[in-house]
Amino acid sequence: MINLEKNIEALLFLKGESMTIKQLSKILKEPENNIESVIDSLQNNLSSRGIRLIKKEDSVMLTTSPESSEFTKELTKEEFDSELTKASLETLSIIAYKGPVSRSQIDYIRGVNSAFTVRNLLIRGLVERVINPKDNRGYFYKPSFQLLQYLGIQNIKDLPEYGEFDKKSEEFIKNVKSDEENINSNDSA
Amino acid sequence: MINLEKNIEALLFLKGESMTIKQLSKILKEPENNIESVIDSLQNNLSSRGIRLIKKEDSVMLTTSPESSEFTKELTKEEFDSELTKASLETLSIIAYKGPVSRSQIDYIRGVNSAFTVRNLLIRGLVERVINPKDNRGYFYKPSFQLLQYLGIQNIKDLPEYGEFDKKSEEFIKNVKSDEENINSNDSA
Amino acid sequence: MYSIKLNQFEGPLDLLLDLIEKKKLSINDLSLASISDQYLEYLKQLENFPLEEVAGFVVIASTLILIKSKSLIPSLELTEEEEQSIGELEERLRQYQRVKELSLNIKKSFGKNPQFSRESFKGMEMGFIEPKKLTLNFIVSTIKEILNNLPKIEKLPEIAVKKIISLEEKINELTDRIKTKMELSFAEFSKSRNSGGKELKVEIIVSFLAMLELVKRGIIIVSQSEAFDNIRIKNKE
Repeated sequence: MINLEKNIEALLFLKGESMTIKQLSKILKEPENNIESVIDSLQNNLSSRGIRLIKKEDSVMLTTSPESSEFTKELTKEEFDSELTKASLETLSIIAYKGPVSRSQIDYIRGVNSAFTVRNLLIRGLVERVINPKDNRGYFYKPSFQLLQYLGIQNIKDLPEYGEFDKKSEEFIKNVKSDEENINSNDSA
Repeated sequence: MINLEKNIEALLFLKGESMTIKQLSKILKEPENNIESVIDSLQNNLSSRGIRLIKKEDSVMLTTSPESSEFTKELTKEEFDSELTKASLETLSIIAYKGPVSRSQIDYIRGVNSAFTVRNLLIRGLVERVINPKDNRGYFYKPSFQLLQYLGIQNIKDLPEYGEFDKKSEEFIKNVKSDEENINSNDSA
Repeated sequence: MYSIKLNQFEGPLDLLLDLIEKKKLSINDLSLASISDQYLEYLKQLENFPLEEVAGFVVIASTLILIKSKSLIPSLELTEEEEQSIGELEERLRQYQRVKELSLNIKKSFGKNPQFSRESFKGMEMGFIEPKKLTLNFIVSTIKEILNNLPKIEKLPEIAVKKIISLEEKINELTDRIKTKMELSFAEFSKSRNSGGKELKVEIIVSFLAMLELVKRGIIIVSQSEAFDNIRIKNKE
């Protein structure tokens, strides 16, 4: 497999959604007709695999093969029928109490990385993400309207321990960050 | 490519995160040892493509290939932090080459308290912790999928010089005195 | 003269290893004896270090003093435990050196050519999936649990303090033993005046006492936490 084909496969895998020939051409710095011919080759190479390339006009994307649908459906069902894990419950509670809150704040409070957990809550529609107004590369997470309705919460601030949690978690995040800065300045010495 | 291999590829593509052999076995209704051997074949088949299969203990996951990183880096919205302080690098190396290890073992090797550094690596998702089976107040730390992803390797054994910590020191560290273990019970990381 | 920058080191092992490597020495009792003065010199700057770090530095200082005393006064007999602590220090240094070598592999590839994962169930719009068995009470109790589990500021592990207390005893005992040996050695020395060793031995005493002073400083820091007032050392001179 030539490099260009590998790179296209990698980009489509990561993107998940469809990409146009033009977008690919721009990222890969290759003329569009090269991209197009390599896409035909990739489509061909994938035709007997679990991942397929589908093409519609000048857009392409990767999907699972239709022959595997029995199992992909089963996986989807299992994923979403299951109860929330302890990690999800913790993350959801933090977002409910502190939202809008950034991923790194959630990570600090939990002490572990929450990337997958937050993603899981997003697809379940329990939380939603909004662009951080101060930094448009980052996101903030907040409870979805449906979640609040489902739990019967009128106003987050009326929740028990609301003030306590807000105060302590803020203090904690502040401390961790200043420790971190100290350590970093020592390390660069 | 046999059907089982295609189906595994499709499931891993959809799931995005890692899956255990056990989960795959359950959904695909195939014995675990069949799954395992097909996974080896899939890892092999993908080794020259834009998508890779990475493996950690009994879990597997699909990722983009390291060779495509010039372009995938551009596409990803993930915060990508490749900075490591001296303390982080040392601690991460101990966990990568010797994990699973306890906090007291890390402290003993480094000669300093590593609570803060370990916590920081956990938050960044570069290491993960599991309950120490012999002592459920303590934790063991080990490499995460995220670490393999950052290093661009498919198995932790692909690290240069992996497993070359000589046996003698291996035992030496295991025999860390019991008072060192007591420090660990103060570990709140 | 090799100069040391404060706060440059992660800990006592890091400092020791650096001193050894700068002199291109291998790890053994001879090289440890030869860098012990520089190590103790560094300890003088430790006053502003967090208590727990001081403990670590001082504990290793005691082993270095043993090594140096033994190298200067070969007739000084070490207990089995002392021999062990010397062997252990050498082994720890080798371990640590190995970790540093291996860490270069990590440093070289970390973040250079990363492999990215796909977002889970990317592109699937599920809408709102009712979270089974989830109630408001559940969320409130989870928040309480999280609050309780926020890491407290780390207290000085008792074990480190215990080590300093036993260190104090050990130093006192060692002082007595060395003083006896010293007298003996001086007696021997006076018989062979032209050996050129006199200055060296005076230096031993001076550096040993200077070192004791440093150790005391470590202990004095400990005694500031009220529970340990009773271990404050009185001047024995």
